[in-house]
Amino acid sequence: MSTVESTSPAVQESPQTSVAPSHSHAASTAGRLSTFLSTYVFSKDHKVIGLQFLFSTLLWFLVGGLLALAVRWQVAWPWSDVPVLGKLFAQQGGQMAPEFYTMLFTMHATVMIFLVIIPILAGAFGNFLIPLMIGADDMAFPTLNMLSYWFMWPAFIAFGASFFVEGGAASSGWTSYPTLATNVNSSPGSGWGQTLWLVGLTFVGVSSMLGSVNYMTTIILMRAPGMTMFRLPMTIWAMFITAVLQAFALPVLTAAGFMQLADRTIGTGFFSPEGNIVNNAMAGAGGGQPLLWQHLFWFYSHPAVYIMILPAMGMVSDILTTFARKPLFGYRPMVYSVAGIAGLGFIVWGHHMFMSGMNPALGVTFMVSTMMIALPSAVKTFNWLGTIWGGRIQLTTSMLFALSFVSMFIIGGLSGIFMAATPVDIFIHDTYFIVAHFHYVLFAGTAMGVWAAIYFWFPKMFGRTMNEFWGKVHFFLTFVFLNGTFFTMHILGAVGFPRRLADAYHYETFHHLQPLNAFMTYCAIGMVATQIIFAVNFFWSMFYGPVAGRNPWGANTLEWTAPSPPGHGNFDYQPVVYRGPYEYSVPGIEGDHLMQTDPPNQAAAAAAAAAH
Amino acid sequence: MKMLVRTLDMEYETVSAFAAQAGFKTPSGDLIRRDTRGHLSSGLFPVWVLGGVAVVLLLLTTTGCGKTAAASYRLNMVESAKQRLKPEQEQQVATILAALFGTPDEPIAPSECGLDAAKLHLAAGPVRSDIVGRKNGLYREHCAHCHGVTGDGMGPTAAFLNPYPRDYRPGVFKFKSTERADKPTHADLVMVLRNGLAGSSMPSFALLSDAKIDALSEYVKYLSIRGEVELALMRAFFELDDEDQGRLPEDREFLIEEIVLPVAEAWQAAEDALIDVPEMAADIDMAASIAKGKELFYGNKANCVKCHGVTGLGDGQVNDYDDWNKVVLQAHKTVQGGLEQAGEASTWDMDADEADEHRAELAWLDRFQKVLDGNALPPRTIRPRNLRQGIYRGGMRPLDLYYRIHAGINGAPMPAAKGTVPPEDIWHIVNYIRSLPYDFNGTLGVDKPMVARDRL
Amino acid sequence: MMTTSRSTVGGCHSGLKRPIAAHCLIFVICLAVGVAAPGCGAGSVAGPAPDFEAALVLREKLASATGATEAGEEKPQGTGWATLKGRFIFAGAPGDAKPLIVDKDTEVCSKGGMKLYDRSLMVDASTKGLANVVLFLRNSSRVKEPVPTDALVFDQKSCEFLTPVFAARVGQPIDVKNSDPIGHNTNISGTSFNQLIPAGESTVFTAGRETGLPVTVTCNIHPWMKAYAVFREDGYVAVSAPDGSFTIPNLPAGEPLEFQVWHERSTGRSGAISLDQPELKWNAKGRFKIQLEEDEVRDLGTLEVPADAISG
Amino acid sequence: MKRFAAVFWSLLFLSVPVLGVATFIVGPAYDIWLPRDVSEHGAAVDGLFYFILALTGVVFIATEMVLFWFIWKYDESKSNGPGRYVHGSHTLEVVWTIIPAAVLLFLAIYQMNTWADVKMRRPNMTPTVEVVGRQFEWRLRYPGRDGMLGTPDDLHLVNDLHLPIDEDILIQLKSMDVLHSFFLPNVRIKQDAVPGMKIPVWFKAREEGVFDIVCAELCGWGHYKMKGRVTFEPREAFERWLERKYAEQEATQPRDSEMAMASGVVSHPTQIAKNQP
Repeated sequence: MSTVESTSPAVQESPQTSVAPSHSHAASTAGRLSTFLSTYVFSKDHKVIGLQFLFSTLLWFLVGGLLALAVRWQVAWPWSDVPVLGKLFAQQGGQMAPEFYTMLFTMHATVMIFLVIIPILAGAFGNFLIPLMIGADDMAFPTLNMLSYWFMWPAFIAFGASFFVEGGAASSGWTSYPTLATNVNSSPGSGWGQTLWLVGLTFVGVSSMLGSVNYMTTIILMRAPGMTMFRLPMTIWAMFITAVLQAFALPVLTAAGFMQLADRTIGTGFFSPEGNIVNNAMAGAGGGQPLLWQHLFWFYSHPAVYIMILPAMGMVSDILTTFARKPLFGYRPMVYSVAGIAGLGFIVWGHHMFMSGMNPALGVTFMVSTMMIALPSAVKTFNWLGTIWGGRIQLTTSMLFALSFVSMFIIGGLSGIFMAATPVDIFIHDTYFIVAHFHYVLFAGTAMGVWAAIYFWFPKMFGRTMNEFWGKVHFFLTFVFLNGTFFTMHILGAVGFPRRLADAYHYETFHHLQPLNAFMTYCAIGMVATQIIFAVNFFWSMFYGPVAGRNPWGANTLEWTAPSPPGHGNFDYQPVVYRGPYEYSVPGIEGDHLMQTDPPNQAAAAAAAAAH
Repeated sequence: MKMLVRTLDMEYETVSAFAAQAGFKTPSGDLIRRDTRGHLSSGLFPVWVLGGVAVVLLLLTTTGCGKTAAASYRLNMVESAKQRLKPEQEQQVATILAALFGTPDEPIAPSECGLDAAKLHLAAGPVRSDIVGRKNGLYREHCAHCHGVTGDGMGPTAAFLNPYPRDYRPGVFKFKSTERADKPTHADLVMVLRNGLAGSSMPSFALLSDAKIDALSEYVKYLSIRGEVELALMRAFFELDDEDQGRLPEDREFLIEEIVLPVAEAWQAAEDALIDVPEMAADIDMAASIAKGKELFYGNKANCVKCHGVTGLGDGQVNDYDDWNKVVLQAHKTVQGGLEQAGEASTWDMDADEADEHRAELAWLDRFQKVLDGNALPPRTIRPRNLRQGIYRGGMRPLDLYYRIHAGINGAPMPAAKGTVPPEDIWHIVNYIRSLPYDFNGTLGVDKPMVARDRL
Repeated sequence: MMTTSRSTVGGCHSGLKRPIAAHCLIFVICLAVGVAAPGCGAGSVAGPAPDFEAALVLREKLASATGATEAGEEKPQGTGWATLKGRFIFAGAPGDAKPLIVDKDTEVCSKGGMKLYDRSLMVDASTKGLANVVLFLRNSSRVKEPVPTDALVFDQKSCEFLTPVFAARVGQPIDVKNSDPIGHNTNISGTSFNQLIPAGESTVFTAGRETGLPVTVTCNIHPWMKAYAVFREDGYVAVSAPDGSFTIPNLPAGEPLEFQVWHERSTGRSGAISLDQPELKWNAKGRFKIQLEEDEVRDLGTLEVPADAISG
Repeated sequence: MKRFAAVFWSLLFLSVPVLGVATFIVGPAYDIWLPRDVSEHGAAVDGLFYFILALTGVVFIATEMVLFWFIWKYDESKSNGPGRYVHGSHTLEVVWTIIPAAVLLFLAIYQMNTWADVKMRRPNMTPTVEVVGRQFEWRLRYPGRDGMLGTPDDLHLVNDLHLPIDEDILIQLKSMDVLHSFFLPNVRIKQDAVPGMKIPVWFKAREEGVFDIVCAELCGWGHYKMKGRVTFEPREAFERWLERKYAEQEATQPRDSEMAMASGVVSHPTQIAKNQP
């Protein structure tokens, strides 16, 4: 690591007073317990909270992945003897029941979206990085911050428990469209499972809300001296916009959730029309409109799609610059495009509803706005390419994941255009084409970004670096299996192969697709198995990895001036910011980069002047 | 200020750190202890993690890749509890059934049943999903998740359907072209599979090939016969004489002649027990016929109004049950009554064997309760058909309605009009019922047709 | 330098390890609880699995055995005929009959405030005789009387079956009548007979096979209407009269006979009445054994049904 | 050694466009492609699909190649000096904002007409047939002789839809219970059926054949089994079929329906639509 030397030895490895433990010695066992709780369980330290989010979400990530495998199994070999789960259906000779399958994919999506992607980006990395990167010693509202984590637990429990209630977990899709979701009799999972689903959803919402308020306040009020808005790293910008999105979109979903709850429990009729009879059982009051839910739901959930990708974009931007040893290409355009995505994000929800019976004229307007939202994404992509152009690329594991994020995001973005084109959407709507699309954005995109971030900030979290070799093995296998699984879904969708079918092969149109699906399932199994490498590497490095310095990657942003891991209060001296976050390969200076805190430097000033 | 404090901390820390390195005890001694503790647990922790991973892998490989147990038939526990069978007696029934009818994966049937082994083979067993070629395990692909592998109408999905899926085991089928007491013909079963039962959860399988529907019908017959034999066997225990020591004779005379044959013959007899339907007068005056039908509908002769209601909305008799639900309902009553009585009795004023009897009684009631909770669906009332919707479970052809009125609906409260209502009157009722979904103004013609109330 | 760094790292590690441990554990516990929870719920009761070896053996046996039945040991055949009589009385206090809820066709069914009463336990106030006890011969070697061809009338009037319990021979025509001005239907369970009986009309039913224990007769239109029917091949069956007395003539004499006794409200299994009569070997299934001499008229005297044999 | 690693990784990224394109070439070769289209408007839809495919394909290949090239070229092991110290280029930003914007807008406007044809310009006629989604089957109602829905001469059927070719067809789409989606892959038609709404669906079929009706909106546990079949046939054949079905529905004697059954229901269609690229 040639770059490590460049950090000034004066401040290297100065140990931190980690307040809690020192107390815990004086104290009695009880006292020790209480300090233990207050420090590590009900801690108000943004880093501990961040890690709590990280571990919880990673565990749910495992659950979601296993659910996905079960789904893939049924799609590839319908009604065949299911491994492990087969024990549950011994009387059926090991085959899963269709409503169980619907439950599986519903909960796979639910877990992945509400318990993994959203909390791991905003919760884990937002919490851990925001104060560190803006030079604050903690969040604006530490208690609120703690609550935002502990409000996830009712959600964890609600979703987790719903698997075991009568009728099983929710099984009306993660979109839980009425009247399937509102009418208790319409399917097994629409009983207790659906109610618990709504409860869990509400708690996730509250948690995100608390978080977003906190992030906005912190970023606006608690920046270090000299840290102007336009010296913020992209990560922070992304987190900021995300927080704004959540603050404005979430109330709608929460309200809608309560309306659906009312429809189900006290017989109101917001979403079910007059005299709607399902399974020979009357719905509630009636007089409602199923489409209303779709509008409300997507008014949140489309912005949510950006909530699920923007922070990853931000983090990837920072990682790319660091390992390309090059300033970010077009910093301001990047910021504007993020803002643009956020703005447009509120007026494109209708493109989920082109086939829903919504007035086709509306479809036209939504098509235009949707086409337009592709623009900022394109700008970002070009800027990323511009960033690595002419760089001095260090292919660390983290960088590989970041690059793959770009590569995969291109695919996900482009396939989106098909759906945006209403006439084409007529054919591919609700087929595997859309499945491919959002898995490329959310898995191949966000998840890869998250891995990049984990490998990148791991030293800051635990003071040790992860094993590079096994990291690269993990990357390679994941990358290969991922494309094996999801790219093929495009052509599957081109045949019109519909989503959410427990067995599509009795349709003459689709019966020849089973071998392809089997192939995809093999890849999926490989992909999940690969993550064992990651898990072992992660925990192993946490204790036996090589000790990292404060700034192992020679990055510029503020967190790298703090010790690894930072103690309570983050910085051992108040950081003062003199420049933007991306001053790499500055000509005429010793070392190849200037950290944001490095004192003003003539050569740098000159170079900057020349560059602009 | 803040900055100053921080720098001070730092200095203190560095000093103490040096001290620690030099082996001196620092005033607070934090670092050293923290150090050791940190390393002790850090030594243990990865072991735990890797252990966990290993366990998961082990789980996946052993339980996962090993095949799960083959599908099995469930005993009719409700009947068994009702007949107070002892475990060894249940065992005997299970064994006899296995001998006579095989397993879900290899079904066989006594030749007396006249079932086609090839068809059974096509329908039975696990789904073998060879996509292009022929597909076996039809029953488990299309039917089992509602009707259950045993055909007891208790598949995983059953509890949520309204009405419940049919339990084949009593051998009672509602919609058929034979007299009330008779079994349905093979064609009847095919018909139901083709058209489904409108207004229930039974979908239409019209798009399956004839061969497949044929095989499935045969398999339904097989499950039904098997279930009836099971019932007969369990009931036979009550008829045993004391010298039999509570064990059924396992010879051909009893098992085949006494138990299997009657069932099998009933099914074979059905094929030529068709109701003969007299022609509806070709030159019938529809309007008049409808008027006549209305008269009968409300009158004391056909008396339809009593159950189907004055409006024909099916609200005349709303708290009646299908026979199989009545059985469960009755069982619940028995158990409740028994428990009450047992509650009143106190073991104080009993001698030893009375007390034993009492305990045995309680044990039985307790098990019965468990069986009713776990092996039976909570009874649901059956409502008379709402005749204003034009949705008729057994089909909407005039012929179907004629069958329903003529023979009633076996297993359901609907009585037969046969014998007491002359055929031409039945036709009038049919015509009237077919007019009910529409606004009928008494006269008919191209210029003023009947118009439906919007059904949906 | 190294030590300090390690100490720092170690120190902060101990800081970050616990959240990990805490979380993994809490999470695992939650899942475990979740998994355990449904286990406590009402699972289905599994019967014993079949013994497949025995099944295969039996299958072989049945396949090999020809239709010819192996000759069973001959039952001792007697000659001539005898009569059995007796009288059931109820030891307990019957209490007064509950009125039935009549909510339909009240203009007929409760004309002039007339009430219908539950008839499941009819005890004669003066003689304490217990009516409607059914008693029949389980197996008969021979029958004296041929099946009667004249119809047995089973009538219903003012929404009540006139005979609460009736017995008929298999093959004997039963004239199911309706003497009401309104329509009824008569639903005899176990026989798939459920027939619409228009006002004042009647239809004929003929039982095809024995019923074993008595079966219910109901009217779905008027749910309170209820009666019982028992059908036997040999008419060796009696329903006790209002005073509790019964008589079965022409029983085959000189051979062991086994009778089954039943009452609607009996607490015995499936309604069997079992009395404490050791000399008759009266068992828990409500059966007793007896042998009659030719032309004998055996009077069992008064058979007292204890109070707790009838459900309250 | 480091260089080898860099080459390896850049080639891995090169494999994305290569294999990506390969997939779209191999897929059709194995029938894994747009199913045969028999509708009138289908050509326009497919045309748009191919157009967008080409457009995005070019961008895809270009960007992925650039990515590969940069990784290959600017890897530190090639040690071509320090990284360029540039903060971006205003002109470039403008260029790659304007051009995509123009293209995307063009796309949006270009396809409005097709959209209008399929979903907005409804033919002025009474419904040919009413299709009602129900858990889990398609219930069909033909107007019968008087051409009016909701009269006693309506023909009621399940799952087996027959339609005439070469003429406008207007389907009145309804749902009894939950959301369904009426999807005809071979006619490029998809429309959700929403409880409480009557949604018109129209198209014109050009060729005869028997095709699948798929449910494309989750409608409960039995979603997968909600399979229907549409048969396109010439007018007279269609009429004959209607008559036969009506006769069967009005059967007053077993033999009537036997006859109808024998000649009627095609239980396993002989000519099922094969997917042709």
